[in-house]
Amino acid sequence: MKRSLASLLAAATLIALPAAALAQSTVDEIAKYRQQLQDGNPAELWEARGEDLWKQKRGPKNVSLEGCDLGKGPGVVKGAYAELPRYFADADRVMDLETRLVHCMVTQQGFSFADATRRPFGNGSSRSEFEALAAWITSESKGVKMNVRLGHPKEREAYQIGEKIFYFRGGPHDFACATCHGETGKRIRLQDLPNLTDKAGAQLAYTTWPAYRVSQGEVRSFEWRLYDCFRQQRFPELKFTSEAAIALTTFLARNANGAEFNAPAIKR
Amino acid sequence: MSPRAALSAALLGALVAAGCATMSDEEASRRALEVMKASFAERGQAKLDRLDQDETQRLCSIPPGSALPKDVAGKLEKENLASIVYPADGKLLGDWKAGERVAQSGVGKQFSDDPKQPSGANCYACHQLSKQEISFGTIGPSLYQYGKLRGASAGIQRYTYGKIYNSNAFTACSNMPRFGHKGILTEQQMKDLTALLLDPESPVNK
Amino acid sequence: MNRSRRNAVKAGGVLALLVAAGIRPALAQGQQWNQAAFAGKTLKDALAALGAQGAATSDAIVIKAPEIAENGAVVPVGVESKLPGTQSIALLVEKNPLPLAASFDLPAGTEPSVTTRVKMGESSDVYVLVKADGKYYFAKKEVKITIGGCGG
Amino acid sequence: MADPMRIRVTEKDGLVTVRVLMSHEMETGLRKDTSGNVVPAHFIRTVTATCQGRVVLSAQWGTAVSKNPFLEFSFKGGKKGDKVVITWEDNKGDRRADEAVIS
Repeated sequence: MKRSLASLLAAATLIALPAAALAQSTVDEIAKYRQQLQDGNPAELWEARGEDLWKQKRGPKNVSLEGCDLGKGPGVVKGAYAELPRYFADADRVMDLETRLVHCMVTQQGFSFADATRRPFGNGSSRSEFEALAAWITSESKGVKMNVRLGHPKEREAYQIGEKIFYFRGGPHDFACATCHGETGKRIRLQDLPNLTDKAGAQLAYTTWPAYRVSQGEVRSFEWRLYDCFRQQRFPELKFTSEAAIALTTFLARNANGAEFNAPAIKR
Repeated sequence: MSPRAALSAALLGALVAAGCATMSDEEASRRALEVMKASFAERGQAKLDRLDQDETQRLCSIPPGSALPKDVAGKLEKENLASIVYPADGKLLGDWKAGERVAQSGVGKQFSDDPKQPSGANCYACHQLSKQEISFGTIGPSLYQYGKLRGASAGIQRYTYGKIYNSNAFTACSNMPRFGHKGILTEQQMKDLTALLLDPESPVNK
Repeated sequence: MNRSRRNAVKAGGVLALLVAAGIRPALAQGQQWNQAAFAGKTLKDALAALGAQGAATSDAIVIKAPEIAENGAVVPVGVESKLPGTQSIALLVEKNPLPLAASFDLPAGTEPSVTTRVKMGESSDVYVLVKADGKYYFAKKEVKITIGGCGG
Repeated sequence: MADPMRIRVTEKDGLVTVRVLMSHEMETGLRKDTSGNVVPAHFIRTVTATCQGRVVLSAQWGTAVSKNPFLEFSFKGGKKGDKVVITWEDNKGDRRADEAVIS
């Protein structure tokens, strides 16, 4: 049967589906949407830029980051992210990826801390080196099992502090990380909330960051994930490469141990 | 023991067994607060005093589902109940249409929000409320047909308004914000939400 | 994607590459863009500008799009036309401020099938317009856009 | 200068499938920045794909194509080792061309 477009437009009324049927199928349909996105992840554009940034001679000392030790020896990127955060003797502290990158930019490339940390997160044409570097470096841990060791006392201390921060309720809304991420099978609006106190939940969540967020058109790093969760928790602003960020990351990364790393991912 | 409590215990147990736990629980709490104070910066309306916990927040910084001792919970609920201020005019039902807008809005109190704009309650983030809105969360129970199931007696109105005002008055350590007690919503907004839940014409009760 | 074979063409190399590829720069630069159709504020205006007012419905056009999209900024849309002699495919989002999103001209030898991603401001019908053997046909599919996240 | 595209071209049973990711803001011209100023429209308007110099796809886009666009299509008549070139031009006259070899 063929009808003219004009007549069809004139009669354009939405056929309302029964609410109950819709509610049931909503979750399935969202799953299909997510599946359709998997085929082309714009994070690849960030990965390419990150690899170039890693290899480019930059900074006052005009050297590349290829001498940077991410924990597995200078210049070793493959699998490094799956073992972060970790204790670095040369800095005598526990560092996550972003903190380590800043350390290398300062000590090896000669940037000042202020210059190095000017743009932790990108926004459109104002782009972040960290999100590009994180996209590439993490992609080099794809398929590697998470293995955060906690062998050093400072690593164990970071884990314990991170756990306390996870349950810390504050701000006008009384929110803690655990408010949204402490129970299994919950959603906020239509977004599934991983239970980060549960092994499977922690593994699924941690191994799929960084991610290209289609809602923002940006690759977001793990520190961004924490930063923006705290914003929505109504907390003050989390400082980039701060001790709280590192401690919380240590807690979450360790809980994901054993799972294959699978990022950069693509998410809503 | 709940699975998550079991996991926490197992992780902690593993640390202790390996002779690894470096700090006592109290020391870890103290260090965590110290670390947080140094790790956050004031921005916009979000000042550092947001990290100063009141007693409810301090006692409730535990895994969700792990219960406080009964007497502690009872004391917390009593204190929170005493904080509820009911409207002076005695009217608890506002305009459900305005309530629906408040329930949909998730802004307010974030450092990225304009403090001059009213806050939302973001009810849909956690609760199902109506048939029409399919994008709802499940952190809290479904409130669909809330009024139809309960009626709108003076007692129900008072409980509903009170629950919005201070959820911890009825359930210690509830996940739900204390909208009145913490000054998130205005009295009128809370009346409008009460109407959204109880008015027979509201989509909640259709 | 194989990074080592990522043949980035640096500035200045573009023209040379185009010439090497056998494209006259003037042609590539001068590829037409249907200003009137893309500026059309309603579905009707856009279709008129495309010369497709009389398009008929066809079930030989398959639209692969989610029924519910988690975010309107990125809605994957795949189209496959089973109409013989398919020459072009256009995507239109009825309720967008500017409904025409994209159109594709398919030379002989190119499959009548494309996939891309479009923005949708709100829940809407997505129209696919196909030109086959000089005539226009269309199909449509409703896509619901949901509100997400916590900061609203 | 825009970032390079990511182009993946594979051939199977005589059918060549092209997948492209482009780095572009695709600004609608309707969005306001944080200070309330309208961000001017900036979007790719035309895309051309050639294989060994033969045009295999030409597209016209509006502002509704998503940021960092993704495009997939297939054609016949290409073989492994052939070069596929993708070119785009945006409304400000910026252009970018990248190539990939069919694998």
